[in-house]
Amino acid sequence: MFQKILIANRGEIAVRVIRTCRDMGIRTVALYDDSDLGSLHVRLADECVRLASGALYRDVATIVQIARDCGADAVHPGYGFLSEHAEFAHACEDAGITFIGPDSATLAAVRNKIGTLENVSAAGFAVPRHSARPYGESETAALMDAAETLGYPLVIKSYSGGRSHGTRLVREPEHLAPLAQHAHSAALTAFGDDRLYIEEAFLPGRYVEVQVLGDRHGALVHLGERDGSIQHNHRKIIEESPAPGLSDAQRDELCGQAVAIARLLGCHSVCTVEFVLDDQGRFVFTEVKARIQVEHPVTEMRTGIDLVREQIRLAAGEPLGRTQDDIILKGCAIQARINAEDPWNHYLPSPGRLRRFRFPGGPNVRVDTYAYGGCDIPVRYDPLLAKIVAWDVDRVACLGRLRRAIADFAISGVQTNLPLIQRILDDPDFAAGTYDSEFTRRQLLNTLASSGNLRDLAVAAALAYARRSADGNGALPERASSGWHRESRRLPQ
Amino acid sequence: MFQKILIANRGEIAVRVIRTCRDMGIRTVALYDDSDLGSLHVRLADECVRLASGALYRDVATIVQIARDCGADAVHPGYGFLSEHAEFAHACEDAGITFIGPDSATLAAVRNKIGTLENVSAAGFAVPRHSARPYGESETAALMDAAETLGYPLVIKSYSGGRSHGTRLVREPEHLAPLAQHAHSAALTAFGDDRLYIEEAFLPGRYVEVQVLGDRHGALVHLGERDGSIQHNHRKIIEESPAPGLSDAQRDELCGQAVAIARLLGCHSVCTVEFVLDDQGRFVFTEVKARIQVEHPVTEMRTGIDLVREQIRLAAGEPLGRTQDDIILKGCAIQARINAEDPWNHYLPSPGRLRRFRFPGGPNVRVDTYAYGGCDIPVRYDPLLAKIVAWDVDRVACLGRLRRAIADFAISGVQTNLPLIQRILDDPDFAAGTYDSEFTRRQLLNTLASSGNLRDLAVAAALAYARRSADGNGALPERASSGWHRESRRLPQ
Amino acid sequence: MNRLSVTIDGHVFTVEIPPLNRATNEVSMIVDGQEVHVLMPEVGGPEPLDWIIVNGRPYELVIDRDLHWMRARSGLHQVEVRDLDATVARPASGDGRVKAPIPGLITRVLVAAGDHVEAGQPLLVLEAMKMENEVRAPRTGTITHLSAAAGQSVTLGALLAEIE
Amino acid sequence: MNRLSVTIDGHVFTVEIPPLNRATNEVSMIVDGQEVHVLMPEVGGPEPLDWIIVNGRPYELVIDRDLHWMRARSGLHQVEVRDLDATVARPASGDGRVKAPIPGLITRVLVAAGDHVEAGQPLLVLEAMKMENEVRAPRTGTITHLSAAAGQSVTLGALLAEIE
Repeated sequence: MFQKILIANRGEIAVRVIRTCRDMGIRTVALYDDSDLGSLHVRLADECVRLASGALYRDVATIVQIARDCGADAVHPGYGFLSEHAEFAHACEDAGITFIGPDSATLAAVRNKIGTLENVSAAGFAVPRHSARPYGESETAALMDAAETLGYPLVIKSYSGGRSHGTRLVREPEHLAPLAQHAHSAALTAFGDDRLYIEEAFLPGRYVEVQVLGDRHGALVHLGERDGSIQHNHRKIIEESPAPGLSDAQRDELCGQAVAIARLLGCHSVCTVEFVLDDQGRFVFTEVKARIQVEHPVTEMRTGIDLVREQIRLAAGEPLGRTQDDIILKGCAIQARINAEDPWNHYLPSPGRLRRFRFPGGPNVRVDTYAYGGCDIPVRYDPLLAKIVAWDVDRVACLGRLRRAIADFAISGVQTNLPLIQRILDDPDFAAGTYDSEFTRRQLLNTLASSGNLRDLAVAAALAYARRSADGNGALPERASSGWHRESRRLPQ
Repeated sequence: MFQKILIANRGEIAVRVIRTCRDMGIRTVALYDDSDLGSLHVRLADECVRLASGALYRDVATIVQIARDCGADAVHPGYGFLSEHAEFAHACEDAGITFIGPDSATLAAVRNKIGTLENVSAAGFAVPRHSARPYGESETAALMDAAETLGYPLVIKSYSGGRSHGTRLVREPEHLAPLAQHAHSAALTAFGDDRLYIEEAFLPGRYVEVQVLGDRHGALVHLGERDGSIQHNHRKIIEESPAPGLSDAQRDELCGQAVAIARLLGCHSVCTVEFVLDDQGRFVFTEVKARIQVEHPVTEMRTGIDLVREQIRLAAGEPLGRTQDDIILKGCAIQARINAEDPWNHYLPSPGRLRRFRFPGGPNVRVDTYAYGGCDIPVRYDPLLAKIVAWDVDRVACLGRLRRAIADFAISGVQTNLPLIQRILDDPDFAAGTYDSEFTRRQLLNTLASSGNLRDLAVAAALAYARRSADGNGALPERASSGWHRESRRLPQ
Repeated sequence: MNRLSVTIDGHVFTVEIPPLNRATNEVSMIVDGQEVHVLMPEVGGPEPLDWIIVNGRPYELVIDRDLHWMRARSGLHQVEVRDLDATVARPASGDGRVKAPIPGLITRVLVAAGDHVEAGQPLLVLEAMKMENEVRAPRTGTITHLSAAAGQSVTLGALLAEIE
Repeated sequence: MNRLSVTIDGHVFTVEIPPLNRATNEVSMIVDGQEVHVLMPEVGGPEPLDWIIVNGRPYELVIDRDLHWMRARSGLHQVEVRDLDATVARPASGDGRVKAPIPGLITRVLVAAGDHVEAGQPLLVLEAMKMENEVRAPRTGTITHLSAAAGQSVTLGALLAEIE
């Protein structure tokens, strides 16, 4: 087993990985830049190294050099950043350091997203119709032509990098040009590659994915599916397992396809095979994510398997040591992503210093985060502040538990999307499990407060007003001081 | 199902119960006195009522009246306080309010501890030799005579109330009188009844107990055993399931005896049957705890069953709805009790204001607490601040995880026994699972720090010294200001 | 007693409240004619109003400093407080200054000084937390001042433009 | 440079440290002749020294205010710091005053003024957190002053007795 692992990431996933390393008795090395020195991953690691170059967590050469210098025998890339970066994996391999994930050749193959779609299609699985090649920012006309051929609605996706930054749904032709411009720019910011490709969109559809686990000796199992259809701007907000409403036959078909595709693509380690479920009940393969996912705790709660530990074990060459029959999928797990952002003000990010940060608790509630009371939420990185996951014997009980956990999560100092998540969880369609990818377009009502509660809140507001007046000169602070536009803070009905 | 439950308790167990009530959509009413108004149970409840009488959480008449006034249809007593108080259960029954636990007749029967021992013995189970009756503080001579007859070592136990306050182990005759005096006084403080009885002690022995679950219709199952042999002053510090080192045959025998005894005593709801395992491998029944236990999360982690939810369901008259075959005991769970006390200074309690209070996290780590950063730890109540529970597929992995979780739990502002727990978990006998009830008499070494770490800590100490000097007049604060005796703060080797 | 009109999610309440100071932690007030008893425990130092107990019902709260919203267990609520005894209305402070709503990097400026803009029209793009955020015009008018430039890092509240 | 002798769990280190002030958060020092680089990030306001990074190794710490122990991930460590440059040794402050180590209720007083007591002998019993705690004599001597009485509530640090 490894003696020391460098975690080439930050935020909650770096914390997550450090914890399992420590559970296993493996030493850890964290990276930081000046803006996230105060994050928990630095405090919890055995060693830490400052990143000073402009590319920071994306700087392949520097990070490989740090791994050499500190004597790490393996690197865990987390998600995002260099996690699916074939050249990084290759550089680690060259340096004699184990990259915890698939080998660089597999990464290079699945990074070619169009080639992957064609491979999978050739093997007889459904894939979305798609452009035959990617397009750079300067190729707008060619992109327009390809879109014309493909038809609408369609999805723009970044050619490099798996996370949502370059993804845009285009419902109407007139939106293509501006959305493509944004997507080019976002993909360049996130992945250093502005190229995009386009793909048939399925509306309404459901985003379902299957967790697979494979060793370097050919053994491969699945750990059930997850549903990630509740998204905003192509970022998942809620994920759950099992995907509600699937029949046993559908679930068997889905997981069987996933294992076959993973085998076809040579996936090992911890990978996810993603599908869209269209309104005809057909599973359409879209992508493989060859790394740990943000939503992996959902699967951990259902199976009792520590996916990061498996990933480390498998990277060390250990055999999977379990067959499909050993995997028991129990109960229901739902995860919500808590972002430091303001859903009522154009999802504006909300960096700043956390004041109160009190976790919900009780049985089968888990919180993953890099933050703690008093720490600074940096402006440079993505707004994912924490994940809350609840498990229970069935979906009704699990939803009750997650609702309570969300209501109990006390955060002040920065704005979060907790109130939005409350509204999603209280929506009748979400509760019934009959939602699809169009869910977040609807108006979400606040149904939690009774009129008696509203009266009590009026008392609180009056007191807050009176205390401010008692403190100062009787005037409210100038609105401009908070930096928000009052106009944009109107709450949706 | 109940609409509103009054929680007749405080601290972490009140929080625990409120959480499950909320998960189930049941409204909750919390109680508080002036010193624990800031505790989490008050913040999380739907309603709260101040206790003003001297008896506070033990005031039967006041609490029943509060339950009536707020329209509660059930009362959850937690552990300690009125949880095994037959008169309280009876008063609730009279008021038409469900007492969440066994009925008052069962409670009255098991509260008669000597009668219970005789019942169980008559049914053919091993029980410790014991005094035939309890003794009040004025009956010292009679107690001495009984002890002479019984022989040494022996255990003094309080006749009323189950928690450890009145319990004393007496190894030698000359210690009996002073220990009995302490025990009378502690029992009076804790339970309002100074009577004690004495019982044969088994040294070395192991304290093992079996969780049982029964409905009001005769169904009864066990949820496996727990080992609670690691104690200080008869308070458990570490609890785990399964009990290490038992053979399958022993485990079957233990759990079978527990179910038979629970049935014999008419236990329903959530109860625990306690045994001593003597050095001959014999299980000797000692007591039944007819309420939720501090260590119940250990069983919850292994079974996935929410014991508080079961308790509420069963109290509402619902059937158990599971047979012994439905109960799957998976992996290993270990709990540590974090107390606000100083193990290096005669276990002196450490009340005060919490500053930092950051939970450990990651998969399968759970923290139960009533505290949060900035809250006050009251001086009036017991020092249990938090419980940490870890689960994993086997004991080695679970211990690795718990060690890490304990090291990650950041608490400042009050003193805790976290460093003591670290030493216990690192002890080779604990790691091997070969400990017994004599474990805490040994010297525990600090084995965690390398000499490189000590050098770094010397740097930290130098800096702390220099910063103090830079701040003030160059002198250290006067030692007396902290209230500790330097002499008693010597660390054990 | 000070009389306030408090609107929560569109529901209007009239609150009569006695004079307060920081040390007050128990107070009786009148809401729509009914007496209400409030406890405001001080926990962990001089924080903003963080939780209160109203007639025995505890509420943990996050209240924004402009008093336009509050978060409770029941979610986010829209708030408006008006002093019924104030003889002079507070001046509407909705001026045309556009300030940086978050610290970040200006990646694009979409308007120039002298341009006419409509309320809600994007003025510039600010990158923060790996997302591009459009800063929009708070009102319709003419850009009289523009101090933002692409490539510039700005701090929270920095003046970016003015519209008149 | 100030020279300190620091003992951690019986291991002695000599530390040379430059002058500091509150604003210092990066410093080089010499430990047993070797240079060590230290970072002291300030997090969440002016807290006591809460974590430091020594040559790239981070430590979260709780350090008692008398500097007699510290808690790190590795557990509790005994600490002693001595200023090697100080010309006058700090007076041993081990006087015979017995103060309340915790707030609580005095349930029993076991000695009387004028009694001779041995170091470590129980003087009185203080009830707190549902436990009875014995307060013991810090030194051998005679009780010259006794202000504690059974039934009395005492605050942290209250003078209970003096031994000479």
